[in-house]
Formats: sequence, structure tokens, C-alpha cells
Amino acid sequence: MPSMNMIQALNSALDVKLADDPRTLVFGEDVGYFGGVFRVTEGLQAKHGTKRCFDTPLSEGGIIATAIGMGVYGLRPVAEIQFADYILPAFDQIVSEAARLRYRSGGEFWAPITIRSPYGGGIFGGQTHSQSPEALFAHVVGIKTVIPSTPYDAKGLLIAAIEEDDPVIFFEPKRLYNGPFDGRHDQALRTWAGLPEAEVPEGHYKIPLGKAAVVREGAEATVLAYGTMVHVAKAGIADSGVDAELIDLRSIVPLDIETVTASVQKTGRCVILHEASRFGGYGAELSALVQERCFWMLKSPIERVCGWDTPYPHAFEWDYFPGPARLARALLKVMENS
Amino acid sequence: MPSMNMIQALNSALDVKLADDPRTLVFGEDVGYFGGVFRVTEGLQAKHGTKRCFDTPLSEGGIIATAIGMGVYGLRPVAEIQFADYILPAFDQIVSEAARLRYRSGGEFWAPITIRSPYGGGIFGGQTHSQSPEALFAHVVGIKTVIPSTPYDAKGLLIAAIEEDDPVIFFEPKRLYNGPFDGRHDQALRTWAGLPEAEVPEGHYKIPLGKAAVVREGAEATVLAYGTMVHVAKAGIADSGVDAELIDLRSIVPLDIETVTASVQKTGRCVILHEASRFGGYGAELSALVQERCFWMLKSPIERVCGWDTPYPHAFEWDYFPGPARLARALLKVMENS
Amino acid sequence: MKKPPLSLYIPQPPARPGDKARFDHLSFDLGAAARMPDWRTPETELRDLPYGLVRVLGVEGSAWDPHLAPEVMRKGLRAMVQTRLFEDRFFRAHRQGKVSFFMKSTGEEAIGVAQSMALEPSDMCFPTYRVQGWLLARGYPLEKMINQLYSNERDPLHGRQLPVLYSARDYGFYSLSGNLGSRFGHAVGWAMASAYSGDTRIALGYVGEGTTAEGAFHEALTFASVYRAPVILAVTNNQWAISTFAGVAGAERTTFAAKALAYGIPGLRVDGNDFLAIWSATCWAASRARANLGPTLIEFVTYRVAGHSTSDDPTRYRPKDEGEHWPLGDPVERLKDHLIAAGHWTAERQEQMEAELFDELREAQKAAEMVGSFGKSKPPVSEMFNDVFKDPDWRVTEQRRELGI
Amino acid sequence: MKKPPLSLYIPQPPARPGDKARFDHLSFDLGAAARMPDWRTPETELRDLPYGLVRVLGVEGSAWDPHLAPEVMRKGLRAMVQTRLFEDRFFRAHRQGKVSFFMKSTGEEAIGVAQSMALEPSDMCFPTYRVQGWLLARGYPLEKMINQLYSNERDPLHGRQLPVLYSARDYGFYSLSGNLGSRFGHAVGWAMASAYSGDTRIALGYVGEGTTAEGAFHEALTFASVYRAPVILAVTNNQWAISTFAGVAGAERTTFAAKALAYGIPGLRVDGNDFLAIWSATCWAASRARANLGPTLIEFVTYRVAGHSTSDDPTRYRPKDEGEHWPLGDPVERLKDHLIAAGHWTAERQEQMEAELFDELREAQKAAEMVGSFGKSKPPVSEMFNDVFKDPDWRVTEQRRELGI
Ligand SMILES: Cc1ncc(C[n+]2csc(CCOP(=O)(O)OP(=O)(O)O)c2C)c(N)n1
Ligand SMILES: Cc1ncc(C[n+]2csc(CCOP(=O)(O)OP(=O)(O)O)c2C)c(N)n1
Ligand SMILES: [Mg+2]
Ligand SMILES: [Mg+2]
Repeated sequence: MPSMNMIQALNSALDVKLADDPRTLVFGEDVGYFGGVFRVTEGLQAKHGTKRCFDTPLSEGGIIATAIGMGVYGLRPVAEIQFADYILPAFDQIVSEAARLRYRSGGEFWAPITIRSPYGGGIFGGQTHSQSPEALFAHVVGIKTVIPSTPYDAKGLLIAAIEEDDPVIFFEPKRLYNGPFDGRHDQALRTWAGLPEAEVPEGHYKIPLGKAAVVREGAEATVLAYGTMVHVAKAGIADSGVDAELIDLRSIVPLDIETVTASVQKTGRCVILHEASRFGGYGAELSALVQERCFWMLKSPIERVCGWDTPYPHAFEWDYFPGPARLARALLKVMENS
Repeated sequence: MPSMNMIQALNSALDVKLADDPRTLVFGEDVGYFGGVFRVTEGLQAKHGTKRCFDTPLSEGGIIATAIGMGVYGLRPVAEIQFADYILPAFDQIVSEAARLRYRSGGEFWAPITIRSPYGGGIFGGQTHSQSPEALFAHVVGIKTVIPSTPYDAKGLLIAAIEEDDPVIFFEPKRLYNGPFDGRHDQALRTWAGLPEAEVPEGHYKIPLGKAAVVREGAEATVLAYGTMVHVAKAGIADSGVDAELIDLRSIVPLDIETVTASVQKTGRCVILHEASRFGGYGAELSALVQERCFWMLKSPIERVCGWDTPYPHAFEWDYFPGPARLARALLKVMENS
Repeated sequence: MKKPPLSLYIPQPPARPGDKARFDHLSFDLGAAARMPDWRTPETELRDLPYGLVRVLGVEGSAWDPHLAPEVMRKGLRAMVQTRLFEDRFFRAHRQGKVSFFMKSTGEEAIGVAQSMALEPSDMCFPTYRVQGWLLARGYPLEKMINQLYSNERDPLHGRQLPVLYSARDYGFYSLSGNLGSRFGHAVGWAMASAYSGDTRIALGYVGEGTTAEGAFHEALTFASVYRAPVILAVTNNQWAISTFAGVAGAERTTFAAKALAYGIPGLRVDGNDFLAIWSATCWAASRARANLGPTLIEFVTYRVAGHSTSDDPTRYRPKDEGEHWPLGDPVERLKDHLIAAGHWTAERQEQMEAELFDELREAQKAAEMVGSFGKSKPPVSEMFNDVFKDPDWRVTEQRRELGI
Repeated sequence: MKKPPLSLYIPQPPARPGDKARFDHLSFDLGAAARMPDWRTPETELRDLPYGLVRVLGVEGSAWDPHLAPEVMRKGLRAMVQTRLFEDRFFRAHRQGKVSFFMKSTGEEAIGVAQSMALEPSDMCFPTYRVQGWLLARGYPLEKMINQLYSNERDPLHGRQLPVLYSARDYGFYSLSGNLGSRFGHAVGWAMASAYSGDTRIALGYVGEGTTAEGAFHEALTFASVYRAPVILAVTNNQWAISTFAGVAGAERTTFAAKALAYGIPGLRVDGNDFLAIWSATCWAASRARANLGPTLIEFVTYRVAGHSTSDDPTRYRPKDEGEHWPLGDPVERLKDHLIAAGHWTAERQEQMEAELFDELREAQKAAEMVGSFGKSKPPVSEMFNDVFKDPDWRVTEQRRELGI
């Protein structure tokens, strides 16, 4: 099986869908000839033609409105928003239109669109190339949100998202494009080459939305994470010495509540990890759900390890980024009550 | 002291500020000559002139961009968004600009703007005249969000918001404009007339942002609510027979964490009430915070009583709206473990 | 050099309650017949069109006359009258507490009706709430329409939407929503998809003149122009956006049709109370679209005779009699008079038709009321939980259970 | 009638890598001298202007010649050269790992510099990242600028912003951000506030041609037009938005200046590599603004000679030598040649000036490096927590404590 980094895996997913379904279209700012600023769509225009993969005007609202209209017609557009930070001009389109269309039209119309967007920090992108806005979407009824953590998952989840009849936000942790990153920023860069998660089949396969992965089994505590933080969690767990179970949510809506609940009921302790700022973040919902469903099994308070409640600060990347040391501390803290 | 309904109280706040500070401007769709679709700005143009209170183009993004530019110049604009459901076209302006300006400019520029918007359900407004999007703002660092529950609070909080040097979202529970509403939709309409919370001084006064009100003291459980839900909570508490403490948060950012924590530490039980859909709502953050800070005092799981995870459905207003019966049930549930 | 102080300009409508109604600020010359260039003409040679006014009724020998067969005009008249009667009836039904909310298009009926008829059944309209006539012209079942208004058990939208916010796929009528402007770009995307698919269907999108100020308007036009989408983009300029006069949307400076010039596409300014002019302009734009010549922006100049909705009282912000001074007359009367003058219609036949339509409406309302008017009947509560996603997720399933349904 | 199938049109640039560079799609006639109407002329009489091209340098007796004093032109030349040297230096500094990111305005220096000089010190500019020359022309301290680029301890923005995203209130330079377009409307609001206050200051807003597709562009123009805001709204059309040619922003259909027609305001299309034309157009628009005649939209036609940023490699999507075929030349060379030809400058003085500027820059860079380049020095970590709000709330206070600072 070929080894692919996450960019190649995503590219392969798009290539597979462009080849097998003429309803698939791929577009966005700079995605056509150039292949996208992160090269995810590289070669697709040359291979599938300018009408299948093309550049759009610099207008996120227009891109998503166009995608919705195409979806209503019967196509399956895959739109790229160049950075997740720039998805907000399209927020009304996503929330008031894509997410509500099926419901309000009594099931007559729907928008089977996929919105891909590079996401998250760790690349010194400063305030507007680093944000993690997933909580804003998780609260919106009617859209699904997917965040992969490996090349294998990225391809399988993206194909599933494209084939989904509901609108899907697909956030790609840009710090994982070229290799896993565990938050140890002072160590040598790693690539995906040779890692089992980078063994990606050439053809069509799917990973169903709403199924979490148990990345590491453990007995003493549960760590909930997604995207880049899955790798940070591995490092943090190792550092802590705690026998923690690590769950990669893979999609935050739908959430695999059963896997989450079963794990915390087993371990009795829970730490939630995300890059986004803490207050009102997705971790709050996870904390509330776990508390509601596992209250009597909880041996210590659920901990959240998150970005601080500040904008993403360029020079302070590693002061802001919730790294393995902070997770390890949180794990030791939840273990205090044993 | 005159008795005012919430519309009059808000009008009075604007009138006071227009009179005492030439930097105050009031604008939005239909707010000028007509006085706003809910009449909150009625008479202000006639009294203060067309340059102080005027109509804008139908463009929420433009309204907020304009307000920010004016704020940067040194004015204190108060912009109305006709319904909170229509704030999303301005979401990028609010999040990427208003909320981030002070931080990113090293404190050189800031946007002392107030964004008023009628909010919430209970008026058969259907999907797009009923929503409660506060959680989307609570997660955004750099903006404050205020939601009053009485005429007295509405005026004092609005004046405080206008005088604030940070951007403030001011959501006005439209179901409370003309009278308190406790969710008992089959009973006669009540007005504010004669109620103590409707005794509103004519002149200038402020209620500081970030100070919750303990509406009812109680020993057995804590109910956290804001806006219309404060009144629903009163009714639900009465129905339940539980001696619950009721806290009206008044501003959800900044949150009065001390009052919340002190109450739950005392009562050991907590129910959170809001109209917005549950998943990823503001209640999740409250639940997470209470759990983190009061874990060892909690006698039963924190409950959330919220709107369902569906869009706001026109004909099912009272099936959707979290009324006193649902709160009472939740209170009895948290009391099961005593 | 000492500079004079700046001052802020705030637009004001020509008349407020108590003032004499005035429309002399509208820059058109009713006598002048607009030229009708061949529809293949490149945009560079059409740049004067947005400043003229396309008219047929009342203009001797207008080049834009579509020369419609009398029965087509009679069908149009019928649908317009039906629309007016329908709206009057359900406006009253609101006062009787039978619907929770309602909106009328009085004075603007020609637009939805003529476009509905002039386009192909398989073309797709992305409407505003002000073109109910589209559905009536296409024979949408009255009773079903009323069930939607009543949010009753047979409401095709399952009680989820405010009255008037129809969705009718089989009638080429896209799902409405309260949010303004955000579906204009869907018309463009749909049209691009049709072009991509080698289909022959074109799209039509509507916004009110007030809504042209939304960013979504500009984005839709930009995409339409860049990809030459086969779409007609219509601005119904009815002079008012609730209480806000068109000047606050930019009408003091230029026409809405002139917004086409920003995108290098043709812009037509059309008498929106002239059934024949609307028809003709629609066909001209449709010909361009069908020939891969791209989008056309059409401004329909009309007047909102009624209040904005049942929640509005227009006498609070404009002269009570303003509508009577509207220079473009009434679309129903104008078409009727034209048919009568040409010997294709009579006052008696008009009366008879109105009576028929009245009875039909009354019957349909009765039938819908048998199901139930607003609050007397509603779809099963389980419909509140359906269609959030194609398949329900555990949240909705659990919450249904919590509600015991 | 059988209809022919539709087809989707996708714009393509005239040349890609390996092709012969071409600009013949640009619709201007370099010989034609644009007329210069009196700045008081009503907009209705200016509707041809967006299709012309305002030029001075190289046009015999252009009506737009601002007749600047030689020392003013020399000052402009100096600031442009300084900008170019500055940008070349810090582009290199990126390769040396001294800055995390950088952007150049090579070929476009005249715009920021001429406008910075032509407007009053108290006027306010709402910039893009492509007008660093504005700050240099106004004498912003070099070392401070470099400290921002280095995010070092003395960074005036306290390490919070990406390099180049300056903020400089005292230099009439508004806070930059990565988000495109979202500050264009702030220029309008600021200008309205100035007008409201009876002030004399006007505003200038910039966007790139790509960014004109954002809804925020339209909203800003709508508000500017409706309230006659004293603002100059500039589109710098440098032909590219990263890898996307201007055709995808609508340039295949019309000029960006023509977008003014949608709002009934004047639109000027100006040679953006012509220091004198920019100056003159700016003064013309400023005169209108200062006289309460409202906004002007100016398109500056220019060319982005460099890559989009340090993250970009333009040879991947356009001919390597495209810049050499750019018909409007180099703004620095053109002004220099003009000064020399007029006897106000010499090649020797140019050389000497460059050497001076070079030394100055080297000194400033050295001084900044004493503080520290990127990653070698940073502001105290407490700055991460400051200025979220005017006064910190408990979240930030607790989190600081958690981080132990
Ligand atoms: C995004 C958004 N903003 C505001 C509103 C509130 N609103 C409803 S209708 C209306 C006026 C619309 O005017 P216009 O576009 O001219 O259409 P008309 O009603 O005249 O047909 C307003 C402001 C809304 N529905 N959506
Ligand atoms: C809202 C938003 N969308 C996308 C981007 C990513 N982006 C940064 S610069 C750029 C191209 C800008 O082109 P243009 O407006 O022509 O300005 P130029 O760089 O040519 O000066 C893009 C797409 C962004 N910064 N902001
Ligand atoms: Mg209107
Ligand atoms: Mg550009």
C-alpha cells in the first residue's frame, strides 16, 4: 500500500471522487491550476479538467452560496476555504442556509456539500492562520463537522463526507499535513513516511462519520481529543505515566457518544484536549455530556486542556498551544483522587 | 418612579445617552423615522435629529463595519440588528474585527460599539425570528454579551454597555418587551405595569457588566438562567416545590463566576436553563465550569434544560420552548439524590 | 488652506405622513420608448439600458411588445387577480387569528406571474416572499398553499416554517426563508450546475431593492458574471424596505439596473407594473442565458401598495395616499384595460372570473379549515425532530424520547 | 423548440508557465489622454471615466499633471526606493530565518507612497499589506518597523501579529489583519464619523482587486454612497490574487473602476505605476470628499512583480517573465527618468541616495537585531494575555496564573 502524507491522502480522496462521480466538483480560492496553497488539489485540474476543479473569486460567502445552489441542483460540490479563519464571511450561508435547508423545506431540498478547510495552529501563522473554530459549527444544528488526525482517516472520512447527503465541514489540521506533530516543537520535524497511519489504499474506501477511534486503550483515565491533539495526547500520556485511554473523536458532530461514555464509565476520569480557546469551546459540551452520563463513576473532576481565552498570538505559539506537558499535568491531577 | 416596559426602558437608556454624550449614535434597519420594528428607538430621531438616529441600508455586515469605523474614530455607536437571527451576515465583522482589534493593534485601536438585537422565541416567529445565538458569541474572545431579564436591568445594562470600551452584544429577549413571560403560554398575557422590576428611573444609572443577580435565595439547588428563562425559572421552581436558588446571569461574558460557584457550593445541585439548542450551547460551558469548581460538593449530576437540537420550529413553539414543567422535572431529578 | 467642516448626509424620502405624496425624484420619462437591442448584442453596447425604462402597455408601438396571444394574456390576468384575491383573503385571515403571519404583493403581482409564465416549467425560481403569484400562475393547489399558511396537519412543510415561506420543488419554486438575500447566490450556483451538466434549464433569482445592500447580492452577481451563469437576477424595486425608502439602498444616486455595470453584464430597467414589459424582458434575458451569453440583471420598478406584512402599518412612515400617486398604475388594471381595449376581454367577463376565483378560494379555504387553521391543528410533534439531518442522530432520538413521542 | 445544451464557462488567464506572456487583454490605449473633468462635476457626467486610464508620466501634456515641485517628486522617489530596498532586505531576512513571514509590494510602490504624501497627515488610511510604502513615506521609524517584523521584545504590537500586519495610529495607518476586505467598511464608518463630527479629516481605504469579490467590498461602497462619506476607496489591481488572475474577479468583463457605477459615484481608472497620476487622482478625489461631494472609487492598474508572499512561488502559475512584459513599466524607473529628463535629478544622485538608504536600513536592522530577530527575542509572555479586553477578566487572570506568569 502506498505511503501518503495527509495532503496526498486528501488529494487521493478528491481524485477518487472526481473519477467515480461526475457530480463531484472541486473549487475554491487558488485550488484550480495552482492546486491550492497547501497543494491538496494539486494535479486535479490537469487530470479532470477545468470544469471539475477550478479557481473561484475571493469570496467565501459566494463560494458557499454557489456550492449550495449546485448541491440543490444535484451535484456534490467540495468547496475549499483557504484557511478556517476565513470561513466566517460564509457563516450565514452555512448556518442559515446549508444547515437549515432540508428541515425548512420539509425535505424537498438539501445541500450535500463538503467544505474543506485547513485548520488549527502550530505553524506560526498568527491570529488569522491558526484558529480552531469548530465549536461555532458544533452548536449549529444541521451540519456535521469532521476533523481527521491521520492520512488514512483523512481520506476515508473525506470520501464519506462527500457521499453524505448532509452538509459537512471538514477541518484539516494543517500542522499534520506533512507529518504527525505531538507538540514537542523543539524536536526534529517528523514526516508520515513509514508510519502505519500513512498506509493509504489508492482506491475508494470510507470511514463512517460518527465513529470514534480508540487510539490507545487504558484503564485509569480517558483522554478525548481530535485532530493534531490526538498526537499531542499520545505524547502527554506517555510523559504522564498514566494508563490513559485515548479516544480520537474523528467527527465532533455526529459525536460517538457511546464510545466516549463507555470509556469514562470504565476509567472514571476524563481529560479533554483541544487547541481552540477554552470558554464555550467544544470541550465544554464534552465535559457536560460526560458529567451527565458518567457522574456516578467519576473519581475526580473532568479537566479541560485548551488554548487560552485570548486570540491566537503569533510570537507566543508555544505558550498558547496546549502541549503534552499541560496534558500530562492534567492527567496527574485527575489521578490525585485515586 | 415611572413604570416602564422593557421597550420603554431601552428607549430611555438610548435617550439618556444621546442627550448626555454627543458621541452616541443610534442606527440600524428601520430605526430612524419609524423607530424600529419593535419601537425601541421610537421618537429618538424626532428628538435628537436625523444625524443621531437614522436608518441604514439592509446590510448587517455593513452596519457593523460602519459602527466599528465610527468607534475607531472615537464615537460610541449603538447599532441595531433587527433580529438576532440576522446577525450572522455580520459575524465576521464582529469576530474578526470588533473582537480582535484592541489585541492585534497592541491597544492602539478599539471598537467601543454596542450591538443591540431582539432575541429568543416565544412569539411564533418561526425559524428566523426566534433563535438564541448567544453561544456563538460567548466562545469568541474579545466581545462581551449581555442579556437582561427586566426593564430595570435592561436600561442599566444598556447604559453600561454603551459606556464600555469593549464591543458588547446586547440581546433583548423580545418575549419580555411587553411583559414578563414565565412560559405558561396558555395563561393571560401579563404586562410590566406595577411590577417592581419595571420601576425605572428616568435618568442615568448603570448596572455593571459581569454581576449576576440572585433573584431567589434557596438552599437545595441552584438554577442558572438569563433573559426570558429567568421568569420561566421562577415558575418552574414554584411548581417543583424545591427550595432552589435562582441566579440571573445578566451578562454571559463576563460571567460572574463567583456568584455561580458560591451558590452551587452551598446547594450542591445545579440546573441550567436556556432557550438555545442544547448541544454546544452556553449551558455546556456553565456545566463544565460548575463541575470543575464544585465537583466535590455536587450531590447529583448537573442538568441542562434547553431547546432541542433542531431548528426553531414554527408550529411547535411550545413543544420546543423549555417551559416551567421541564425545569420542574429537572429540579425534582436533581433532588432524587439527597 | 483652511478646510470647511464636513457634514454627514442622511437620505430622506420625498414625503412622510402628512406630506403631499411625491414621486418626481424617480428619474424616468414615461413617454420615452426604450430601444430593444437584439438579445445577442454584446454588453459593451448595452450600457445605456439601465438608465432607460422598458415599457409596453401605454407606449405606442413599443419595440418590447412580446405580441402575446390573447389567451396567454387572459391567463396572466387571471393569475394576477387570483393572487390579489388570495392575498386579501389571508391578510384578513390573520386578523381573524387563522394565520400567524402574512404578506401581500399587492401592486407587484405582474412580476411573479409574468415570469412564472414566460419561463419554462423546468426552469428554477429562487423566490422572495413577494412572488406568491408564481405558484398560482403555475397551478399550485390552493388547498395545499393554505395548509402551509395554517401550519396544520397537512402543511407540506410540516409546521416548520412561517406562513408564506413556501417550498415547491415541482413548481420550480425554491425553499423560502426569512433571511434576506442569502438565496440569491443559490440561483447562480444552480444555474452553473445546469450549465456544467449540459442541461438546458436556467434559473431566476429575486431580491427586493432593500436587499441589494447585502454582501450576498454582490457575491451572487460576481459569480454569475465570472462564470457566465445562465441566470436572470431580478431586483423588485417596490420603493420600500419595511419603513426604509429606496434612497437608503442607493436609489438617490443611480438605478438598481445600473448595478449590472459593475459586473459587465446587461442591466434592464423595466416597468414592473407592465405585464407585457416584464414578459418581454424576461424572454430577452432568458434567450441570452440559454445561448450561453450569461446573466442579466433586471430591475422591476414597482410599488409596494400594502404594508410590509401583517406586522406593519405603513401609514406610520409614508403618506396614506402615496400609492394613489404611483406613476406606473396598477398592474391588474393595466392588463385588463389593454385586453378590453383590444377587444379580447370585457368588464362582464372580468366580473365573472372574479366571482369564480372567489368561490374557488372560498372552497379551498373551507377545505383547509376542515383540517384546521393555525393553532387548531398541527402536524405530529415528531415532525419537529425530522429532517434535521437525512437520518436522525442520537441527540434527536434521545430528545424525542424525553418528550415522550 | 429544441434548446442547445448549456455549458459552463471557466475563465483562464492569457498565459501560464511556458506560454508567452501576454497583456493584450487589458483594454487600455496607452496613447489616449484621459480627460480631467473639474472635480465638482456631478457623477452623471463622469460615467465614461471608469473606462479610460488616467496617466501623466509618458503622456504629452496630460490634463492630470499635478505639476509637483521637484523636491516633492524627489521625496516620493526616495520613499519608493526605500520601500523597495526595505522589502528586498526583509524578503531575504525570511530566507535567513529572521522573520517568520514577509510580503513585498514590488512594482506597486508608487501607490502607497504617493497617496501617503498627497493626503494630509491627519487623514486616515485603512491599508492592505501591500502599502508598506505609506509608513516609509511618512517617516515611520525603521527600527520600530523591523521590531514588528521580528516579533521581538520591542515589537510595538507585542508579538501578537504576523509580520507586516502593522498598526500605526500616529501615522494615519489603521491596524492590519490577515482577513481580506473586512476593514474596507471601517474606512467608510470612520469617514462618516468625521463628517458627523464636523471634522475636516477624510479616509482612504484599500483592497486588492481579488478582494473586490467579497461582500464586504459592496457593503462599504453602499454605505459610502448612501451617506456621501468623505472617503477614497482604492482598488489596487495588480492582476493577481495569489495564483488567481484578475479575470476571476471579473476583469474579463469590465474594469474595477466601473464598479463605481453601481453606486452612482465617480470611478477613476488610474495608471498605478505612475506616481504623478496617482497623486493627481488622489487630490481630485480628496477635493470631492472635502467638499462633501462624497466618495470616489479609484482603480490603480498595476502589476504584482513579486510573489504573493514568502510562502508563494509565482513561477508555478504564470510565465516567469510576465513582469517584463507589463505595459506600464516600473514606477520607480518612470519617476526617476522623468526627474532626470526634467533636469531635477541625476543618475549619480540616485546612486548616492540608494547607498544612503541602504546604510540606514542596515543600521536599523542591526539595531533591531540587537534586540533580537524572530525567535531570538520576544515580548514578555504576559503580553499574550493583555488587551483581550480593556481590563482583564477572571479567565485571563486565572490562566496567567496557571501558566505561572
Ligand atoms: C438578513 C435579514 N435582515 C433583515 C431582515 C428583516 N427584514 C425583513 S423584510 C425587510 C425589508 C425587505 O425589503 P426589500 O428587500 O426591499 O423587499 P420587499 O419587502 O420590499 O419586497 C427586512 C429589513 C431579514 N429578514 N433578513
Ligand atoms: C477573507 C480572506 N480570504 C482569503 C484569504 C487568503 N488570501 C490572502 S491574500 C489573498 C489574495 C489577495 O489578492 P488581492 O486582493 O488581489 O490582493 P493582492 O495580494 O494582490 O495585493 C488570499 C486569497 C484571506 N487572507 N482573507
Ligand atoms: Mg422593497
Ligand atoms: Mg491582487
